[in-house]
Amino acid sequence: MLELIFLLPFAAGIAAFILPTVLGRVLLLATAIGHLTLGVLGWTGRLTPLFEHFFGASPEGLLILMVTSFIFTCIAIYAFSYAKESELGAERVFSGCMLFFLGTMSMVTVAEHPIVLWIAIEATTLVSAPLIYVHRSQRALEATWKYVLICSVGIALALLGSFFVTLALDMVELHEPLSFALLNSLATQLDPIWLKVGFSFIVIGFGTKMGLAPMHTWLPDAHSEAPSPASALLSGALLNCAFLGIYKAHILMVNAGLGEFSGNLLVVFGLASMVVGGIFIYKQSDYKRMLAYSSIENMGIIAVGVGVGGVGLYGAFIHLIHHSLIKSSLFLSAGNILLAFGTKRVEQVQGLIRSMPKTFVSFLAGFVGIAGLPPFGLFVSEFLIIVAAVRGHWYLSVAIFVLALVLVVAGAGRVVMGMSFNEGDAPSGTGEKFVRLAPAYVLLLASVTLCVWMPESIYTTILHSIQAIGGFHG
Amino acid sequence: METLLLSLAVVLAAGILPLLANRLFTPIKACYVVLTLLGCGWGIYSLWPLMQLSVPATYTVAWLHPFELRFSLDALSSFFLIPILCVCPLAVLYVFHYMDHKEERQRIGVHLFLFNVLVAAMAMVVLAGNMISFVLAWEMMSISSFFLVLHEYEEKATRKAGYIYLLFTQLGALCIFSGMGVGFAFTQVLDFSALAKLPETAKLWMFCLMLFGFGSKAGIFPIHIWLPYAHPAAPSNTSAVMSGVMIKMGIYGIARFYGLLEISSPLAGQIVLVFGMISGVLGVVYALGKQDIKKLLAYSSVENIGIILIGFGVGMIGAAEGNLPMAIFGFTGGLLHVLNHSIFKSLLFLGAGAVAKQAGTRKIDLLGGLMKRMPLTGKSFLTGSVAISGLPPFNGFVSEFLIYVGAFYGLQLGGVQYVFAMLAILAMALIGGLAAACFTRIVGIVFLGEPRTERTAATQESGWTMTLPLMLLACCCLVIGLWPEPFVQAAFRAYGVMQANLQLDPAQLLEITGKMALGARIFFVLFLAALVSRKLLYRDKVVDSGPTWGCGFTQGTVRIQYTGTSYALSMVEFFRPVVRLSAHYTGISKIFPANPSYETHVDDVAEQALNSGLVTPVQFVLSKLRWIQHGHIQLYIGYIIIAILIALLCI
Amino acid sequence: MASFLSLLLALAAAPLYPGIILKVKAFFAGKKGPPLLIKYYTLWKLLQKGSVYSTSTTFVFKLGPVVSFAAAVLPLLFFPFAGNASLFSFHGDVVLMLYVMGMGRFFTVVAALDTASPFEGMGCAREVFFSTLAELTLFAILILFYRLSGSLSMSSFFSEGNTLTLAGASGALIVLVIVALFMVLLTENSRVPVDDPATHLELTMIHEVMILDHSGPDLALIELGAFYKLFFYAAFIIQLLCPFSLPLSLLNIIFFFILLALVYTAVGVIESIMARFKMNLVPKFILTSFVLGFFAVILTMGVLQ
Amino acid sequence: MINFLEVILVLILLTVLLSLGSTRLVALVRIMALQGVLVSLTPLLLKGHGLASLGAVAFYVAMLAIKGVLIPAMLIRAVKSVSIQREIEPFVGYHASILMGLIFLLSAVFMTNSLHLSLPEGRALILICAVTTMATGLFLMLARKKAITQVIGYLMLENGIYLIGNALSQHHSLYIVEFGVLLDLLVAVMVMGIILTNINHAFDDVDTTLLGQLKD
Repeated sequence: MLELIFLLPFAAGIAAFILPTVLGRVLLLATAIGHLTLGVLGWTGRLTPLFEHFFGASPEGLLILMVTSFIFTCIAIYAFSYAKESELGAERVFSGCMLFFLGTMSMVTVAEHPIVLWIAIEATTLVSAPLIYVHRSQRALEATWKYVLICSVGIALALLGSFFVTLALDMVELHEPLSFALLNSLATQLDPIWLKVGFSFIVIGFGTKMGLAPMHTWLPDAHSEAPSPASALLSGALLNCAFLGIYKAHILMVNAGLGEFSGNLLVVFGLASMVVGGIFIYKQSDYKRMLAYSSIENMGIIAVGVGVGGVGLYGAFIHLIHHSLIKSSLFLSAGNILLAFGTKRVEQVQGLIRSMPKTFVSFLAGFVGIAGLPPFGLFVSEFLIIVAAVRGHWYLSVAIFVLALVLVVAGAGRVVMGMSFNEGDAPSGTGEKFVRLAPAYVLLLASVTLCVWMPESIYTTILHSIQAIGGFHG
Repeated sequence: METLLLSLAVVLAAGILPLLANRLFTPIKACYVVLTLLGCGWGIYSLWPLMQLSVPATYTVAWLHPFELRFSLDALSSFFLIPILCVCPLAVLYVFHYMDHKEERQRIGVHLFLFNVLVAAMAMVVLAGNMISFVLAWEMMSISSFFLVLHEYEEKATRKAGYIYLLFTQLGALCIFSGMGVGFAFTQVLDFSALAKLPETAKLWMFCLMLFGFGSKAGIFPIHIWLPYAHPAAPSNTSAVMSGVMIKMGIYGIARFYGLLEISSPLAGQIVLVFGMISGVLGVVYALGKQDIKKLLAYSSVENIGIILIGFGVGMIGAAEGNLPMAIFGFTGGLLHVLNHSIFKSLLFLGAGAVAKQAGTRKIDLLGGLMKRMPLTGKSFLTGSVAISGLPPFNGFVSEFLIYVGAFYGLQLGGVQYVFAMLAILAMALIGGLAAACFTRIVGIVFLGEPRTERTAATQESGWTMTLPLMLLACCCLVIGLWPEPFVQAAFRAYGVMQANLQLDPAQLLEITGKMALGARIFFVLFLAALVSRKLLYRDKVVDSGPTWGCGFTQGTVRIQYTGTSYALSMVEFFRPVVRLSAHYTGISKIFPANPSYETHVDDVAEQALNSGLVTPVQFVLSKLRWIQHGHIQLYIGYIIIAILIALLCI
Repeated sequence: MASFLSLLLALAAAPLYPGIILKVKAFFAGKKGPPLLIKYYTLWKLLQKGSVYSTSTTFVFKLGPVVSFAAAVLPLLFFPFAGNASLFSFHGDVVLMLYVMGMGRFFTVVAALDTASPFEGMGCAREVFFSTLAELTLFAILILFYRLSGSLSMSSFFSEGNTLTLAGASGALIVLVIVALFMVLLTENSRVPVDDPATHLELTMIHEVMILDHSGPDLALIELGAFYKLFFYAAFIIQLLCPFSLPLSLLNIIFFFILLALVYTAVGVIESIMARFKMNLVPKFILTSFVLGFFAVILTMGVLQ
Repeated sequence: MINFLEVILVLILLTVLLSLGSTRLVALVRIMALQGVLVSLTPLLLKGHGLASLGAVAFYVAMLAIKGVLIPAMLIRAVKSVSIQREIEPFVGYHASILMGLIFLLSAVFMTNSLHLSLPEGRALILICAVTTMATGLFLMLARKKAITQVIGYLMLENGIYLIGNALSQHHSLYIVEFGVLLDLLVAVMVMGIILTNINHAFDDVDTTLLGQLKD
């Protein structure tokens, strides 16, 4: 029963609201492991959906599900210690909402019905809003408000887009239950105008959630104000879910023969995101915001990769996996730094290499990864996307792409190197703890491992995911 | 081939040793040195039979399913492998005494590990047989060298150096990616094989992108800016390998892709030649103006890259115009200079490192008289300086001579190519003269005369592991200078790989090389004869010693010695339009003036242009654009609406 | 045989000619002047003496004279005296010659720097700067010669076909070359108006100041080296002036050695009628020679296209 | 039937214009309640739709309850809990806003006509109405300072989308899916309401100009 994948976290979430906080932490971990097990079962095809009109296991969904599940497990371990150290006010709400969040995200990954997908994505916004507000500061409140309102507006537009697509189906006068499979099978008969309008709204709608510029505006606020485990989850998992919505719509467009239109749109938004990421990473004074902007930039890279197609598509998926792993690791490291220094200001964090050597290693390694350097996998994806973009004659785009990447490295490098090496006072807060270090390392190690050896099944799943729009050599 | 890769694995394994077990500092370091030496030695040993093969040896391994890592070894690769496998172990040996602060063992452990990663990565760059393995190796090389530069991170200058290096390396890598994309666009495979079938304009585009990308690594003017920062900042074993070997990977890239693309237009050659001349001349002029030994050496690397590129440019024009001798001499000279430069530049950097470590400063004008205090280092350094100035009978002359001959062959061509050949010769002549000026300055001021500070006067010779590599390298300089034939032949074979479509005959090359070598040997014999006759003349003569003739001054102090700055000043002023010389003079105001000071420094015109022309405006624009994130939710919703309108308009 | 003979003769006669310069100068000054063989006497005297070495110096100081002497001898081995094939020659030997002379200069300079004297350092700085510029002229001349003769060895410039003379097809260009080369001769051999070998103020010297601390046989080697260098340049100019196509090689040789005196006389005349330049005018002077050479090169483009 | 439909649509347009012109928060919420009821009624009046099954009945009842009663009630509570300041405080004045509403209406008409869409008969007006509603919803968000007005704008946007989705589409959607959408909407407004209350506590006002600390 595939639905278990999201029902289990839902149930656990309700339980976490009732149970005492200590049990809530255990529950978080237990659910994470249970979810991972279910994920593996789903991955191997052992779970069949009960409501197959609404849910189903698509390769791209499974891929994102597995990434989400893995990251969540690491974050759950981290949160175990973090919740204690940071003295969260409403820890029950935190644990419960984390679990709900996991549930809604899992629901996104297995949704096969456009509207169900929409419901799930909107639900992720609603259940994650309390996570951002956990610290109950004015700034957190502002961030939550912006998050909820902007995402809701954006996602409402995605609903409109989904309706337009359904409308396109209406023109065919077919009376079968709506699903992505049905849409894809009829793609060529659908009205292109409605599809284009629908896709535009879906890209803008889900793009808001995914963090594509210029709809990204909520993202830095939310990521910087949320507690670090939540930011890690937002950046490492939530954005992927929104991407999934766009990707499914893109598949439909390609099947309808409108791949060029949707690809162009994705490239434009992707490049805009990269540039925006670059602008704000440069001279950024808040390291969590910097990471948030880097997420925007990386989502842009993924969008460009999908837009240019071919090996770029493969690159986009590789990028998605590695970005999730590395970025959540970075947020976890940032959380450690925040606990120790008690500030998010870059200039007040100095000399990590002396005061927090282990966090320094994970933070710097994360930076290396995010800058697109080996042994982490992002350089493969960036290479593939550039190569594919040149092949698609996107010369100007390649130039912007390259310059934006350099700008990002310039900005992030300045921040990270300053924090790591500058002379400064030792932090006054809590020190390094194994429980909070191990997850960050495990996530990085996972990225390294995937760069050295990728399991056959992941590869085939990626191939299946991109098969629908031309595959590796398309 | 497998054994060669295994030997690289040994090198890597040797690097892991100090990373994990740095508690036992000295024994582990010794083990590390021995193991690395063994690894490199084994690599050379296994390289030998592979070089005899007529078809390139290859080794492929699947990677991440869709890709395969292919490593193949042809004459070009093996030619570039020689410096990697010969110079790097010497730098490793040098480390034993160079890094002897036990309290920094953790950092040193990391450093040594990354150093060996760098060595292995460079070998992999050279061996890479398809795009993806090239990219992987290239990025490994970049990242390891980036952290090597950051070794002394406490210094602000080091952090700046690392930062600048990171930016340039990233920009370069992305340009290389794009260049490979051009190849991929037409061949549809991530492979090297079919690049020759590209249309001519695509070839040129690809080549230019590659030239930019590799040039930023190699240090072509004006994208050399990271070099004078990174080399002084890095520890000397690293700067020796970075300057001696790693920047040659950029040259390797240019050579490799030129060979693969089979460009037939002379435009590529002209571009390379122009950049070569600019790098060569300006590199040496800036080297003249610099105060810091390692900065000077860094600029000298720019100069030598320029010489190599002049050779390549001459060769490319020759190949494009069908002037085969020009092509052969140009390329062979350029390639041989790669080898030569890797020898004497690493020698000089290691020597500079020994000086900096023992004397505690890198400022030329604070040193002096080190020849007496560090005789072995001094002698080797002198040898290296003569060699790098391209003077016979040392190795630098051989390669420069070949490039000259190639360029002279180019004079047979008409029109534009004639002008290019002529300019190449004149540029080489100018570079040669200035290089001699530059290196007489460094030898004369640093090693000769009297020490200028008390600290310098107390300098002592460094440990044997630091002097032995220097002496070995110095011997190499002389050996290649006197018996260059096998090396020229190796360079020619490497060139043969680059120009597989032409029938090349090395007879003329070898003949002229042989005669040239004979000339060098005659000179050497003449020198020995003069030396012997001098000995004879001094038999039974009274030899006395006294103070230097002070030209009337009787109480000269060491401070009246000529300084390196004034030595170079007139020459630097000659190049004033391209070399900004800024002076800072406090002036004399009172009757009894208190410590007036006069300072000059030479600013890099490329760096200034980059700062004022690109960095500042970009920063300005970026700071204006930050308005986007203005904080008001109405504005943000407005963005969404704008996005909708734009998307709808596109339909 | 003839080439070997002329080489020996050259090696032996080189110290003779500077005597001519002195004689010419004495003539202009209305004096009797030293005897023609004065330089031989000087050398002999120096060889008899011992040396005093500065305590600042190292082995480099002793190496200087040796290397510079060897470097001065080598070009003569490659020089085709009076049109006879040289002892050694190969394609590109001119480059070797120039670089070997550079090697000599390198060691002269570092030997001077070894003394820790401010004046010697000053001389070194001037020497390397001016000779760098002079090298440019020489290479411009080589470019021209390659363009005209298609070869790159001293021997083939002057022995096979003898086109590179005033009387040849491109005599007009050769005029430019001769003037340029003469200017280089003055520069490289530290003659007026670039440098004054007879001055007594170290501040104004170039070459002389660099060898201040050398004495005895060391100084003799340096002096002899300097004679050879001057001889080489003078011979070069003479070869350009005249084809030496007399039927008998011995006659050619004799003719050659007589004509050589002309160059030295010219040097003497210039030294007598000119004052040395201000130091900052010297680069302009050398650049003028480069411009002459370069001009000739540009002309060949038009001629041969 | 069609007459009824048109009447309702015109009424919706009227609520739209009224919402642009209203100056008091409570009045605005009441207008929204009316609009919610009207919008919920539209599908019932369409051909092909109707109270076909029990699920449909339950759905429409739920929708009416949520849009017409529950959400407005929540909003009224939020407004009441907010301090004395009950003015709407526009960035763009009321008259200009009404003018903008007219412009939206005009452009919606123009768009519908110029697109030459193959719409079923009588549905063009729905499209016009929906587009105007959506545009006004977005406009309200942009042009008003109070945070509550933004929630109302969001609701109006949702209403418009709902009109397009449920009324324009002939496709027999599964009510459970629609219900999910509705539930999401409800929860969204609840969450927004909670945040509004919190904002009010934290800032003593719900003016969004105070919510501008997080910026670069």
